[in-house]
Amino acid sequence: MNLHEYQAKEILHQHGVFVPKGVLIEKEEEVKLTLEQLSSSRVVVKAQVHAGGRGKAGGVKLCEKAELEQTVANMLGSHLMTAQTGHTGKEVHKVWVEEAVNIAHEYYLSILLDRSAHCLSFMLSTAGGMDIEETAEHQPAQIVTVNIEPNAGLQAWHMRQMAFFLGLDKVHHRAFHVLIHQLYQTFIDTDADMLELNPLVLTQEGTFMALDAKVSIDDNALYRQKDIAVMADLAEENPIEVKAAAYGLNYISLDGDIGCMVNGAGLAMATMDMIHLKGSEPANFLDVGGGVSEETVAHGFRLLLEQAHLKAILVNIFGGIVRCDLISLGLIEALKTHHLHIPLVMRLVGTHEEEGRALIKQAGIPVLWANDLDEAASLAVATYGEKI
Amino acid sequence: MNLHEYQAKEILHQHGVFVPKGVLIEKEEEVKLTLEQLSSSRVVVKAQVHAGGRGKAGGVKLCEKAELEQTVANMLGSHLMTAQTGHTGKEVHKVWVEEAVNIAHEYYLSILLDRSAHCLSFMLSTAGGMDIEETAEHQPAQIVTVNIEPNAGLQAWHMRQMAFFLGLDKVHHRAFHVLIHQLYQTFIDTDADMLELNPLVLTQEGTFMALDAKVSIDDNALYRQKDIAVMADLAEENPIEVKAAAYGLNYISLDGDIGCMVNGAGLAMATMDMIHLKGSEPANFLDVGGGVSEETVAHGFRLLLEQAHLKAILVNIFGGIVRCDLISLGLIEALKTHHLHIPLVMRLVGTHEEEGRALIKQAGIPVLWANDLDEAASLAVATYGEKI
Amino acid sequence: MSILVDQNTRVICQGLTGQQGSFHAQQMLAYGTQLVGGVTPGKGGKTHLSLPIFNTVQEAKQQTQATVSIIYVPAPFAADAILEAIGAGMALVVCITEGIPAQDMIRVKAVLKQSSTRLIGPNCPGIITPEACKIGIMPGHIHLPGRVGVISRSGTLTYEAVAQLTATGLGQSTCVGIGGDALIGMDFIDCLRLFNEDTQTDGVIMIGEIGGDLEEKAAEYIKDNFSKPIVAFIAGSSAPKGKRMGHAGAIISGHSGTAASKFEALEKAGVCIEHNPTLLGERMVSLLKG
Amino acid sequence: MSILVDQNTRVICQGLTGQQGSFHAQQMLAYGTQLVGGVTPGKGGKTHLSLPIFNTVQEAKQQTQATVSIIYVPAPFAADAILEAIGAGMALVVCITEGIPAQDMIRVKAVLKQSSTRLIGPNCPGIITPEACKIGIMPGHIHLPGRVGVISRSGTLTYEAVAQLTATGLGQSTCVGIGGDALIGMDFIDCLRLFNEDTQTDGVIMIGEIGGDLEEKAAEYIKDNFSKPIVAFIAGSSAPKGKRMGHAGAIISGHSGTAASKFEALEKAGVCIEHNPTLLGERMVSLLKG
Repeated sequence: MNLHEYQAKEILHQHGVFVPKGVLIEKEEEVKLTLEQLSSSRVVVKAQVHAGGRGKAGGVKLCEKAELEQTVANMLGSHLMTAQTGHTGKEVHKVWVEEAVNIAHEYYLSILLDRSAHCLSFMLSTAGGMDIEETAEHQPAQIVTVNIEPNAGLQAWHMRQMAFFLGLDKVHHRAFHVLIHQLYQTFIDTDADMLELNPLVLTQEGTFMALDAKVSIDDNALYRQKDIAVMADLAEENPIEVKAAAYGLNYISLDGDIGCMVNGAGLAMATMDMIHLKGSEPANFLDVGGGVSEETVAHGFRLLLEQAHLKAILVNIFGGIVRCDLISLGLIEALKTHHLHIPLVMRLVGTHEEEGRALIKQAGIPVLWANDLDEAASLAVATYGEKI
Repeated sequence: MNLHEYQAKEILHQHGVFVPKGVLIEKEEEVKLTLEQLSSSRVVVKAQVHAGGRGKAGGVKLCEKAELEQTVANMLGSHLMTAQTGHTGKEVHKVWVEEAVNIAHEYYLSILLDRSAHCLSFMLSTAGGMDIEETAEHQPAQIVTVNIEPNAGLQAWHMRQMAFFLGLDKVHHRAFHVLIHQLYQTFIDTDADMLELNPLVLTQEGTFMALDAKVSIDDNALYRQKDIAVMADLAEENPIEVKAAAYGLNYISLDGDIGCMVNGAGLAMATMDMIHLKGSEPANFLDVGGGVSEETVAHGFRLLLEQAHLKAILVNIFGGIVRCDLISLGLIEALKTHHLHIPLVMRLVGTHEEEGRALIKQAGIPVLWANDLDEAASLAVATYGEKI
Repeated sequence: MSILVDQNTRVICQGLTGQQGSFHAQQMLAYGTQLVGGVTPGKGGKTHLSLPIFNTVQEAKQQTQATVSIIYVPAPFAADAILEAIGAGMALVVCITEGIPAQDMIRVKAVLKQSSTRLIGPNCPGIITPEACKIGIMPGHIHLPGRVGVISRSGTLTYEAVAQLTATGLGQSTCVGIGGDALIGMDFIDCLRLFNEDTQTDGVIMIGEIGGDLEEKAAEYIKDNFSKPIVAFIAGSSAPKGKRMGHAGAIISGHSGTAASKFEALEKAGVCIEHNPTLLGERMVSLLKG
Repeated sequence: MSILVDQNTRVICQGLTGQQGSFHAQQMLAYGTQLVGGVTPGKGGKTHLSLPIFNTVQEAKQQTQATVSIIYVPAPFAADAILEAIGAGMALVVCITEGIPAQDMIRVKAVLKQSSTRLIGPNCPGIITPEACKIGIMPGHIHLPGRVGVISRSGTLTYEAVAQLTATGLGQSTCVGIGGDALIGMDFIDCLRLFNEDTQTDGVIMIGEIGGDLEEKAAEYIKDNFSKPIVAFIAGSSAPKGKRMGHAGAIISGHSGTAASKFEALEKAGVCIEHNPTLLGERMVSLLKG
């Protein structure tokens, strides 16, 4: 689960990390109040959207206080287009206004879960404010990674390793150690799976400060992170995905136009891959999961049928725990309220396969049957766009 | 460093562990005030001395409140003789008076540093109040040990393992888990190397309570346990050992009457062993250490010379970092104020050996020279008791 | 022969009395697995599905001489259940549970590395040696005893490969679902080592997916150490960056963990890669013929 | 041949610029040890005793190609120094420091077990291969190149044994002081394994002391695995129960850790035990003659 910058900064602040003083604005009228709360002469206005590359896209503006009203007015309600948002962009519903700080040095710092080393890993770079992937490609010597063995946790030497790498002056070592401790504790306490400060700055006054902050939380741990779970900003999520999640479906929107319904994440990906291999593109990833009910399946079908741009639907079920007849019943249920206007290809094998097919034939649904995934994908691509 | 029961209970209480309400009494006059503070009709009076087997020796008395004054009067100033105190016993300077509790079950619980498994280890027994070594010998099935891997720390399953072993009723599991957590945290937070509750009781009201508590702290960690370090009760320690420690000497009093001064703990033990092998017994262990000064050596000699019961002194120095001449100078210094009235055997080899011998000969000190440890021990035992 | 489990393997189940545990335990018993007891704290002394229930894994192990434990415990308690099984010295632990927090698994891995226990999963279908021992949630009837090993990060996609191997008559020696999480127990290399030494296994089907570098590491291992034919498929060629595709571990982070890089690494290591997941069985047939 | 260190061993020193570090580094250099650098955080770039100083062990290792680090860092910071050396991948770490808190050492041991680093100490005199490499605080001049290995928990008592071996002309292959703390790195078994394979070592003198069960475990190992003659002495036969005899690890707890039980275990394992520590050299002479 991704957090907004202002939420991440609030959490960091609670853990003692210094962040610039700021105010969240959702309506233009709130600007006046903001001016009183911030004491610097210049302020930074930052669009609160879940998308990287915000700065380049115009989502971060430095301005004089006098210009704040206009700057906020321009940003609120605008659509930010970054490499990650696609053509439609993301509408800005909230902006974060914070005091500008006097930067002496900029650094990059992140904490990640290292899957390969099975531990937390700090990554730091002297190229603050730069995209870390670019730094890694062009200036790898500017990056250091320090793994924190879970057996002993964060130690003083880890922090020295980082401090000396960044070339910090000795007078700043103590403050840096405190910061690293706080960030590590934040990561652990919040069940984060990513924490990135880009840039982390050393101010001219000698304080380390998180100038930008990105935090994402391990979805599997949200059950024990209730304070954070409620911070989820559904307005930032894809509305179909939000709806699907509410039904207990694992759904991800993609750019293509062949809708998919599959059981199992691996099989769902393989189904997408096959559609791609046959020359078309999937509209979504949809794993109905193992413990699915007839009603949930019906919801899944409705979600697909409500998307006008779809040109075909491919159902690929390898029934194990999931019974094929249950999938059929879900489809029949969905078609009570929704119209099937595009080709529907079904591959239905495994537990209660016969019953599943019989139910659909009985209901007179014009399904295109396939014996295996290859055939199913071929059929879907071949009938693509036909009206039925 | 050993803590008194009342100190251990105070620390446990700070960590949330339930302990009976109690008051420390150092003077008989304080009994009146105590009566007001304790609400139970019966109280327990416990001598606060550093010695095991206190109960058997009469150091723990249950009495009615009406009898408290007399019980305290009898105990304060008395000498407790247990298996660990030797013939002289230990004088009781303080007693701890606490409310008697209604015991439903008694258990044994301790946490130790397991040297072999390199981790903390819980030991529990259903035979509460019994000496654990006896239980281990006669009823080993009543004991369980649970090692806590440092990689993951205390886990729920460790606590279940203990709770089911003790046969706890399910309604008490939660309280037990809380207790175990608190004890574990106490052990970690205080750098303890031993924590023993014998007995740990479950009261009739359903509360787990530390009825007795013994805690000892890792001496090496006292530098970071300043709050605890000041709890040291020097009156409980052997006065010669206290004096030696103040001089930076590692000294332990033993039952024999040949005084020893050696450099290195292993060599000091070996010297004791050789005295024993030759048919006599050492009066002490004394390691002067590697960074010793002339003044410290002099203090060491004075400590030995002040003990009237000594029958001989054996000095065994294998000079490496420690220079032999420094030992000689220390001896000369000591003899300026103290009289050498018993045989002094010296084995002095290694760095500046010649200078060391010369100094002593020059000073005219009647030293019996030995070439090796075997000869030194033989000489000491042979001349034992001679007046010089 | 087979790897890890056979008809003599004695198994206990942590979470036997739960709904999931009960259902799959019945399936395992019906398949012939020697499931000999269950662990549910607080229900020790009772029986369930005619099996004795114990309060702790240690007790269950002592009383039943089981060497394997399968875990159907809800995610918040699953890491603790794995640690308990490791602490009791089980030789093999199979954890089906999905949704264990990553930081819990970091602890589990740290303890696991210092133990002699093997862990399969979590978030996996389990392990099966056809007609000998099924420890997991896979549909038993699609399997056929045979001479091809299967290692997979995905559940249903494994069944897909298994069905093909059964249809072609090759069958399976042992199938291991290593799980879809970012932090798992046994990985491809651990399983390949065992298949390399298993005289009943002639070839291996390997099913990877996007995310992490297990497949790339396996390729390194295969290049120098593995002597039998492998057919490999990687799911997620068409998946976008930065999106978690169902499995906690199936995510392309930045430039790393793409299907393309995994296919490439495996191909370089001499593995027969296949982009069409319906052809895995056929490819294995031709490899073994050649 | 020798074990662990020889004339080609490159050594760095953590805490070189401290008083202890400086003094013993000079002694080591005088003995001919290839001490090639030091680590003192914040003094990187300077030199001391004509040696380059680095801020971190990693940097020192990269710049000097050292494989061994010796640590003279005060107790409150010593565990961290050991962990840094392990993290940098040093092959061998020798920690002289006395007084490291036990809970710090528990952490060190947990990390150590998952690394390929070997640790000698803490609270030990170090390791020496006579006339080749001295890494520690032992007086170098008492040693003589030869064919007997020495392993000891005690410092000065080792010198006692060394002097006897030198006097008898047997000399020493390598002497390892494993340290007097309760939690140490390499133990008797780890050293015996190496001596067993060292063609220059004909026999071993083993010096134990009260406390713990390292000697008993060594006896178990020796019984089945060690083929060369061993003479063993255990210090503390006359020590009382429950008193710490100088070393943090030298304490008899309850009935365990007595000198008697250690002597007994070693004797049962076929070791030549000797109660008189002045006779260790002579006993070795007669064993090697026989």
